[in-house]
Amino acid sequence: MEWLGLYNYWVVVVLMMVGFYIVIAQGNLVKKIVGLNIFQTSVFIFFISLAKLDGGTAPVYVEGITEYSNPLPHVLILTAIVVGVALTAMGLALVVRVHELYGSIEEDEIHEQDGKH
Amino acid sequence: MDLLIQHLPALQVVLPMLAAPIVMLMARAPRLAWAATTLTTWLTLGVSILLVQQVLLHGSISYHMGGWVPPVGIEYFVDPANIVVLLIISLMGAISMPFALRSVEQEVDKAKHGLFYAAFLLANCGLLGITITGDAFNIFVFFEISALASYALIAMGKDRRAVMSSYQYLVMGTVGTTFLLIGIGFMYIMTGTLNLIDLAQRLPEVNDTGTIRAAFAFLVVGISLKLALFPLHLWLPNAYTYAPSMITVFLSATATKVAIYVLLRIIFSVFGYEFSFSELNLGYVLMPLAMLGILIPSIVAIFQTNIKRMLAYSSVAQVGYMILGVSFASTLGLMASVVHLFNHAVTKAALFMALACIIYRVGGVSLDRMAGIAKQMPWTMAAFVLAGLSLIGIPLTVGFVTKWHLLLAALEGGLWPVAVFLLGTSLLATIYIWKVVEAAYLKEPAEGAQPVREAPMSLLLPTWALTVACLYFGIDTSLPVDLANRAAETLMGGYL
Amino acid sequence: MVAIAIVKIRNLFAVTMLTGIYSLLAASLFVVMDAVDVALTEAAVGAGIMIILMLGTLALTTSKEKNHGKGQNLLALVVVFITGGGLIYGTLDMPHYGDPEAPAHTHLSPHFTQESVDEIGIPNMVTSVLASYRGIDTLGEAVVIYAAAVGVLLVLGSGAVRRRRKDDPKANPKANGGEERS
Amino acid sequence: MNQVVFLEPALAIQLALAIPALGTVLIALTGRWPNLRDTLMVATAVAMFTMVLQVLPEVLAGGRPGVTLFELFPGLRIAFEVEPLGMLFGLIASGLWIITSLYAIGYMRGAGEANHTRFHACFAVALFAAVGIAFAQNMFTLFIFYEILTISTYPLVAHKQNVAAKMGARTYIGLLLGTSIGFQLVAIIATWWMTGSLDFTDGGIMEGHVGYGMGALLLVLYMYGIGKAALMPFHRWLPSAMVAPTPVSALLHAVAVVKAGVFTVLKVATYLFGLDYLSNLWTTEVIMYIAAFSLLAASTVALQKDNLKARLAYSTVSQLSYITLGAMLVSQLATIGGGMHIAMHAFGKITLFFCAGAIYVASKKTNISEMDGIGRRMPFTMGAFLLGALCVIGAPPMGGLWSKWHLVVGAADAGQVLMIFVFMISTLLNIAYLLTPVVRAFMLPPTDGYKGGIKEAPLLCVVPLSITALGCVALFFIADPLRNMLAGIFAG
Amino acid sequence: MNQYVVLRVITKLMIPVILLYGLYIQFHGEYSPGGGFQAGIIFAAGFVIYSLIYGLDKAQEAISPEAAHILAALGVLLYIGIGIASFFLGGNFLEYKVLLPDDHAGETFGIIGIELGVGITVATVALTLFYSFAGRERD
Repeated sequence: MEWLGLYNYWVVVVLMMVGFYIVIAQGNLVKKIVGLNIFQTSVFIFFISLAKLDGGTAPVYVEGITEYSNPLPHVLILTAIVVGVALTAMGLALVVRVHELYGSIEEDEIHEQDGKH
Repeated sequence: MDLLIQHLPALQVVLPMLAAPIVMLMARAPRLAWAATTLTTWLTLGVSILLVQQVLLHGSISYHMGGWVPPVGIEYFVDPANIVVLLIISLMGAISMPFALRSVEQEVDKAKHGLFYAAFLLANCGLLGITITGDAFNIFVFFEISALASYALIAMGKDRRAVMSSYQYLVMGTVGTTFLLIGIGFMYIMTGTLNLIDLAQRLPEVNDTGTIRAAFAFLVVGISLKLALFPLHLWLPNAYTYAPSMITVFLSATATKVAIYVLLRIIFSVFGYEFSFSELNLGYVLMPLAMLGILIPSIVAIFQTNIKRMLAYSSVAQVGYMILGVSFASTLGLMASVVHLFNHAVTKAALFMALACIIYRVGGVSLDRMAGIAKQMPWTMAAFVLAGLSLIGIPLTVGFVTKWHLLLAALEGGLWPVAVFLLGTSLLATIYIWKVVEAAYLKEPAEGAQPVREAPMSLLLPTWALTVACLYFGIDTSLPVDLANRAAETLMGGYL
Repeated sequence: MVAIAIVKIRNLFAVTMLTGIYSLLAASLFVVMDAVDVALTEAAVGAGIMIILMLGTLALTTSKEKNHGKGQNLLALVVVFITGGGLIYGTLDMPHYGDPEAPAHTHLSPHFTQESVDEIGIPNMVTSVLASYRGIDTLGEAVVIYAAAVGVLLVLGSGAVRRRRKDDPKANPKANGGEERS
Repeated sequence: MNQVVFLEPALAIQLALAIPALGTVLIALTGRWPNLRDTLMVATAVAMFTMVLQVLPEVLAGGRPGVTLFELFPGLRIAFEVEPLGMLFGLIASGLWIITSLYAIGYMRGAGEANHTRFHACFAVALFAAVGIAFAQNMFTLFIFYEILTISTYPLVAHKQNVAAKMGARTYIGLLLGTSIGFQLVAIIATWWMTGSLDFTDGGIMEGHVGYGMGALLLVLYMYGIGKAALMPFHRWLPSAMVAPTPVSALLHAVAVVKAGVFTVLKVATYLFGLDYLSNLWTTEVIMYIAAFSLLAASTVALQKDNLKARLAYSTVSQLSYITLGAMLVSQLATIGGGMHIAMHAFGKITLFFCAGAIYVASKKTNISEMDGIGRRMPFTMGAFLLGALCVIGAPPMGGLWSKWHLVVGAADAGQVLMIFVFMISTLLNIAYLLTPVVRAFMLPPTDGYKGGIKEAPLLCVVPLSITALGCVALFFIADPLRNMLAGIFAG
Repeated sequence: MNQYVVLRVITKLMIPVILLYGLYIQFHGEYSPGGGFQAGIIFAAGFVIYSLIYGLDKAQEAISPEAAHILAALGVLLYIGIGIASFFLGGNFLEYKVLLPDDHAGETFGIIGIELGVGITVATVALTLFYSFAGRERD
């Protein structure tokens, strides 16, 4: 069965969809950030599964082993995780400010307070 | 000097990056922070100008980061296409700094100036990095640097809605960059490389696969979110409206422009004209979106009473013009888009600066508060009117140069209705600009309104510098048109 | 799975904890897939920093999500399914999981796995790629995290305890910046 | 003649444009000293007219002096070249400005209007634009000055800043900008795209580049794009503009702006399309009928207007259609007649507007029904009104006779017998609506029981209108040189 | 939390271990998994635990917010500084080879240097973030 080899990716896709759904559909500002997190983490898993090589090992040089998993995606994801944290921190900081200014972290309530805009 | 010339591409990004932490440490001395930031932005502009010179003299420059030969290492790549964008960014950074002094002092808490300018430099550095890098993943990283800094800067607006709009921008922007990341991942698995030039060479072998098509789709959607292509523009009006004046000036002139540049690079250089337009018919998708994106935001703009918001919607419409040029899929159309990058940056920055002058004196720019303002601030309003004419596209302004080329491109493609549509929509711009003119010149100030004075020189001079640029480059068109022409030819030619 | 539970649960503390668990699960997946460095990072970040920040946020805001109408979620579902469909479509033509013939493993990867030890002289290839081949990426990473600090400082202030106790709370610098409304 | 010529034509052209531009700045700067400002304005007008005169001898001699300022894109220039039609328009616009500026000083002070400085500055810009249009070497240059003219006259129309003025000004700028960008610019760009040129060339530039079908479309776009020619149904702006102070209506909406419109029509017809090419387009005849309809319809409407300025405005709409019609007859004689009518109508109509303004200043009356017997207290004004009316009607010994004569002969020449009748009927209508005020003013007893003696408007109002009224008569006698000069259009 | 003596004692014992582990990860990154980023986080985690148990003010006495800001900036500057140093030694930006006469030594030196920069930045930034969130009172 040819598509069996793709199964791994599809699980990740489902995870991404769940995360993305939270971002779009949820009105709670914290949950949105959580959703973004899940969305991004799933993308990371996806990248890492790209790097896996059958028969390869972790990319740390050991005498005698020639097959390693691809280190490049690992590096990218390291960077991307950091970026993710940075964004989360920033997002949460904004949520805190929003709560201070509006007394709520529900999107619809905030829009109500601001009128039409 | 040789050392300097040799490392120009690295310096372009590193200068503001280096200055940001230093400026941040000047928290106790706001004026000093400002001075250091100004110096940095002007030096950055100097680097850009030298780069333009180098590219025009010697052709494209490839700079190998860490000394590693691409595609193993990361490459910085300067060619006629991105040099225009680099110039726009550093120019706008440089010109908005003298302006910032008074404006930021009024709008932002003094204790935060060091941080504020550090964030500004980071935004600047991020945008320059996106433009200059030749590596797909590096684009993502710099996107996030500039994005993080802009979120913080926007949240500094006085209105509490600034924070909320910053949050919305953060969510939408992050979704955008994550899409970008997915696209990059798809490209990577099919080609094994991240270097843009290398990608361009290796993609044709695999471009009949669904993966690459999906990659293309994700890249385009992700970037469209960043560049506020209709209907993905929802974050932009709020963000521009509530951000501090100086940040609105800078972002409106640069942020979306850079995203458009990335889109152009991906469509034309990486995937190539053939794939994008012949196989995937991107033009058929972009053109209606662009036209709707011109029409609807223009109409919405007419009904705004907050002028800053009105201009923000107008920015969405202007993005539509740029994308429309791309959708023609011709050198002429592309050239019109590139020249509009420059023209719109100058025009919109001038407009937002004029508004910032009014905000500085009056405190707000709702239509009511602007009633009769022309008598009190004649120079500011004169600049607003002239830049407004440029936005409409009246001849002898830069706006006309764009419109002219867009029209020619439409006619070249045999698209008569589009040509008529283009002219029709400039009438919409006339309506909303004219609403302001009427209020400012013909209405009497509201009862009890405090009379105000003309804006201070430090605000007025940069405003007028840009206004004069609107007119000068509308008459002596050779410089922007020439640069845009080279850029368009380079992009059409792909990387090969 | 954990992720789906997050959608449903309204107590945000629980959500936070589940997010942490999700991160740890992801980290263990990374180990399975040979990405030890990444796993270490994800564990430190997801289960560490992220949780602390979220708890901090919840402490400052509210931990209960409010009930609200569920009418508008259809559009969201459509968008999500289109995106998901695009992703699945994209994966159809992909090389299979672990396939050693995939271009990703034949083009640049061999350079990193075979020659980096000679060129750089250290055994951890991830570090070599990270710090040397893609040094500017990592510089960017450092700047991103630094930008986050700048941003959070701008938005929330430094949180210095001593200064706040000395000053009148109204004159506290962190409280300024956003509150005077126009 | 040669004694007054002391400058190279090329330099004179540049100065003719630079002087009003400089004048604008000076007027704006000297706003605080009204007398100095007004003196400067008159001086500017005189200096400008002198410059325009410098160009005249060479044009009379058959030359076409020109100068290129700069090139926007390859082939697209901001350039000037003076040919007979432009010479005529330039002379009229700048010459009448001197008189109008005197009148404006009297009117603005007499009627107690505000914002004099803005008024006079915008006026100077408008004149700058008018001369730019007159001297334009190509359609692009013309278009730019056309737009400057629109925008600079907007504040003049909205001058009173009340609701009526603002609404009128909105209609004004909306229609003029809308048609010029929506139609004219499309046509210009299409022309550029197909012919690669926008230069005004003898015999036109279309032949051989543009098919007749496309040409027919372009003609419609141009004719409606030139909104200032007030072809129905885009004539609404002209009556709207009547909310402006009278000097504006007099110079701009009887001379500079509307004449810029029909001047552009003539230019486009002769130098872009070319008469031969035009005769092959089926829409030429359509436009001709539309012009004929506008002509009659506007006259009929004018007949029903009680407000004097509104009546004159509709009369202007009708008279402009004479010229458009002349261009569409595709005959050299009719084209020359159209050109002459620019001059004749300018003098006639400016006189009429001056009179209307003088009546307003002296008695605050605006409606014809209130003007019974007014001739007795304002004999000079109403006498001038009579002369102006006769000129517009085309009765001897007024200049208007000659232009109508050429138009009618041109119609005969083109074989359009129906059009001869149109001219005839409209002349009757002219008489009906222009002579009734005169008759009521002189023949009927005053309704407001006024018994006193002569109470004219200020001298600065009366003198100018007398001058222009005499000009109407003078034109009858100097029509021949004028005709000869215009014949130069087809000599090149 | 003064009453939890057990916690306090254990924390006191744990913190040096955590910091040491952080240092190990920092400087052993070339041979085994880990590096500046992970080390920075772990290092910061030590302080976070300290402040959770002993209070924010005590932690800020150890490393004040200002000091954290300065260190964060210095970390980035160290990284960029190494990049720029390679300009003057004839290499491109971030070309570590040129830093020392021997290629491998230069590379290793450069990598250790920048990892240190990253480590400092990440640790102090994480701390800054924590201070910012924790130092805010709920209102």
